Amino acid sequence: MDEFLLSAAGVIIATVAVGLVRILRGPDDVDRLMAVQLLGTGGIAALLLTAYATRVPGVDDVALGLALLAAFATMAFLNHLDAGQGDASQGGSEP
Amino acid sequence: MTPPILAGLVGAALVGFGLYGLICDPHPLRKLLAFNLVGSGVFLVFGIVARRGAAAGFAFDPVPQAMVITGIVVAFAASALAVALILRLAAASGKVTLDPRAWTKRDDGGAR
Amino acid sequence: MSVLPALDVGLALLVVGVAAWTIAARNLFASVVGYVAYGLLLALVWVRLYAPDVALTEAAVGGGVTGVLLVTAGKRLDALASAEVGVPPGRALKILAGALAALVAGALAWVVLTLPSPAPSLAPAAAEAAAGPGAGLGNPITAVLISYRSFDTMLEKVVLILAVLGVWSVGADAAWGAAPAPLRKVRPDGAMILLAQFLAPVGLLIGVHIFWVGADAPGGAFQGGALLAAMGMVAMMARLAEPPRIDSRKLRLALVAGPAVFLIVGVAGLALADNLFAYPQNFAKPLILFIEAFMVLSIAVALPMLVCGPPNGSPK
Amino acid sequence: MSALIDLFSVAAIGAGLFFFFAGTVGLLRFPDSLTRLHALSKADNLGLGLVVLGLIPRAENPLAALKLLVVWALVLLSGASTAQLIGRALRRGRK
Repeated sequence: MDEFLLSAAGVIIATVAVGLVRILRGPDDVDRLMAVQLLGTGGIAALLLTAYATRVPGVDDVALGLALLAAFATMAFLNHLDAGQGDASQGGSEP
Repeated sequence: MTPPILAGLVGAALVGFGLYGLICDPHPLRKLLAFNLVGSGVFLVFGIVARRGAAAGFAFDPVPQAMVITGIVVAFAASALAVALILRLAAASGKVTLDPRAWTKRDDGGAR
Repeated sequence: MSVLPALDVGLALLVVGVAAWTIAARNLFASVVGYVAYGLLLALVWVRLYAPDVALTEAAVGGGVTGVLLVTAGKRLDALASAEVGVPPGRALKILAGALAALVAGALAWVVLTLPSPAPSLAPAAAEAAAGPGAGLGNPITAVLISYRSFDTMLEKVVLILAVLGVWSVGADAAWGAAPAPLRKVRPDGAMILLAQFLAPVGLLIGVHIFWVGADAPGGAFQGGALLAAMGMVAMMARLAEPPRIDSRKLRLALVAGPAVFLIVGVAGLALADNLFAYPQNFAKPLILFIEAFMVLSIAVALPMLVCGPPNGSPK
Repeated sequence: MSALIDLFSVAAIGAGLFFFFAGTVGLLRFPDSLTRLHALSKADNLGLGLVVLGLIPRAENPLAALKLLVVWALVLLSGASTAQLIGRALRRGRK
């Protein structure tokens, strides 16, 4: 059963890693954000699966922390995008 | 290859990438980011020392791990200070660069 | 042959790949997005190294808060100066830098591959500190931080305060005493306010929980404090809270509380337990939790103040 | 009993894997950012949700099971709110 959990973690990491191609390709910053968001969720899932398979203690608290922070960076990035729009409306250059 | 050795090699690679970015990227904030990459690479190498030092019933040596934790926080504090200095420099010089030649060009004739 | 090695190798390649991307990305924003992803992956690597404590700190401080610091700084930089950036170095310098980087990385890899075996370890000493007289801490890392290497930890808190002072001191003279600029200029959307209203209280609970279990399980003052700091920043990003004025007495007290309490208890150890930073028997564990509580406060206040930057605007 | 739990875990986690896979495919193959956002939220909500569901019977104690649920709830909240914010940012042309 542990083998199954680990394989599942591996599959999730692999698919999400392929999703990271969106960071490379963009084309917009929002698309990059989405790829990171997916990585965050997939990372939590893989973390939980690996933790239950290898029985490293205390990992559920790490998962809690990661889940709390899932939206943290995205909020800052969205702030950045909104501010960028504000600048553009004042005649600033497109980034 | 054991997981600790693998992680150590990753740490070495991170230090390499970070060092290259630190030297070659002209943007000061990205230099800072590259420097953080170097830092996390060093932490990772430290981390494998901790993992290999498993003894006394622990799966790791707690001393290096504890030092990595303080290290991460100190590295962040240093980054924040660097950010403040970079922003002040940009406000004073009007340029986003650490290259002193760019400032002197602008300050031509300006009284010091 | 299990699937675990394959998982490790895949994770390692992914970390290195994302790190390379943050260096190669075209603009700052893309590179910071990559850095946040990198911090998250690194947290997974730390879990594989049996270091959940480090994983939590790395995810909160390394990925999250540093990412927010850099994005906020990038935004402020755009507002300050023209987009003009210094020229990238020529091909010769790039090749030279690449060679140097490869050399350093190679040397480090060689060191990693030739580490002595059996590895030296301070684990027995830490175990002794954890089980020491009256301590009975189940988490050896907390024991190392507060007891075995207590002086380091205390000074590390002082470094945090010095960094805050450093950041404040680069502000304009006229602004001294005022509050730093808010983390967001535009009024936030309803969804962001709702998110922060839910996230911040739950995060407060989880942060305190992680500090509290830190005596016996993974967690502790650093991890709890970092999570609380992140939640404070969530509230600031949704404009539910504003950065405080830097001449606020409460703010300054909260900043120095951690190292001050640590130092006082440490010096008291001279009289009560006949050594600097020694804790009296039978009383060590509550004392350690007491010190840690103030450390959590200092960390939770210092990290957001570091991100907020120097005072901005006019003092009253 | 144990075999039944294993079967349940395999089914739930397998379904979770499917949603992560589908989300990644959507993130890579869908034509524009809004549709990609749609794919992302499926992976976020259902992918992690099913993995958590599959792990709950394996939790050592009720507190660990509760933590799993809280992890999922936090990711749900973050995912839903950021999807809303990203969507609005897209509609206003901030990308």
